[in-house]
Amino acid sequence: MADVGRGPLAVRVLFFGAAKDACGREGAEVPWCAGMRLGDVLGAVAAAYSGLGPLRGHIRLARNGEFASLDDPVSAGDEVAVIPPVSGG
Amino acid sequence: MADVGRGPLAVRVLFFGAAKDACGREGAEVPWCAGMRLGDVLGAVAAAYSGLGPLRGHIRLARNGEFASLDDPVSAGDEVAVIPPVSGG
Amino acid sequence: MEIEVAITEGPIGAACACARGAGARVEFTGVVRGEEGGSAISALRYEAYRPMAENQMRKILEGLGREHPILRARVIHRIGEVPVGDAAIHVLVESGHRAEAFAVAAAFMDRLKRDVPIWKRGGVP
Amino acid sequence: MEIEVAITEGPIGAACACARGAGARVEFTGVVRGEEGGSAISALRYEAYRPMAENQMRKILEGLGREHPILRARVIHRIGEVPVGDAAIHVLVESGHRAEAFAVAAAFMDRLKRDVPIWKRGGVP
Repeated sequence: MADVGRGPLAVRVLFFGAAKDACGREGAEVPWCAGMRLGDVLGAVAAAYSGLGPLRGHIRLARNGEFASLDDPVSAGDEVAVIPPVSGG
Repeated sequence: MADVGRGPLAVRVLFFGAAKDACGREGAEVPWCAGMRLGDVLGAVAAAYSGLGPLRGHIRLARNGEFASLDDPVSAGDEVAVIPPVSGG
Repeated sequence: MEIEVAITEGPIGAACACARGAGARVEFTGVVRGEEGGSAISALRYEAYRPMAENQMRKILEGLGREHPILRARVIHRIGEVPVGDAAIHVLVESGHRAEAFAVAAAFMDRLKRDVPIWKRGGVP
Repeated sequence: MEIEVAITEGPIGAACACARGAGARVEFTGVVRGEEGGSAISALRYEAYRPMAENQMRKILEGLGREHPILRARVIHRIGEVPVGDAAIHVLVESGHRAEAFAVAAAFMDRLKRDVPIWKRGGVP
């Protein structure tokens, strides 16, 4: 998947914390298509990385560095972060 | 009053904050007598230093470094502190 | 529990270098403890989604600053390997009076632990 | 309001020298402000009933330590003339987790302002 859709018509996905462990990688690219929403991006990475399954109920997504909801639209070139429960401090 | 009752059969009274200003001094001695209570000590200094009058409702007393009530007994040699509202910190 | 109290006529540490008008400074330091999940560790690893984490911390402080009249807030979070006994985070809040500084420092930590993309990533044995 | 946030891979200040097991340190600094009762001042004078004040501070900390599991508490109050910008009081509380350290530091200050015989005795112009 990392090699699919590279270029401007892709969405860059970053995995952190337990999501990084579950996927075994720091990020991936998902091909962008018109009308795409954040939930579609999550669906695409969850299909590619089944380890994300158990985390799905605990994950939040960020779009370009801001928390966003699954219904929010995604543009080509956006950076989407998969954010499991945080534990800083 | 500072010279009355000096010696073991006296109670040492210390004035702080606004009470020191009101009395114009840092302390006084009050003659001790059997059965004396803290309220009697306050009565004696208030009679001698009329400036204490307006403060009386706001004063707490300490006996030998601990807050005490007007009904508490006083022994000869005790140190009684007249403590107006505090303002540390 | 260890208690020390003192009254002194000399300076307490260095002068504060506080914000103008500050009468209160509250600092919080989060320190790495010698165990994690029941095992002894020598250090704890932290990871951040760095630009978003800094942005979130700033937004949280801006929001708290709208609710409470504070003068200054500064937060430093360390990432990578943080040895036991070292600070993982330091929060400093200054305000005219103490209630706001306490409220903002404590609320910031609550928000950080919910909404700032920084993760403990396991202990180093 | 001044806000600074940073994420760093290097140490934050010096190592904590905290009590064993401490994961949280809260510090409060009370700083002399440049005015008192509406007039500009250069310093504020404090006076204490010293032995009782130290004793009261200790008793308050002991009482709070019975309510909250803290590891260490240290209080220093300055008296005499304290210049503007200098600390009049510094309170440090360490505990395993942050809630107790915040609670004890804030509660100590509330109690100090009610029950510790120390007085502001006017500003120095």
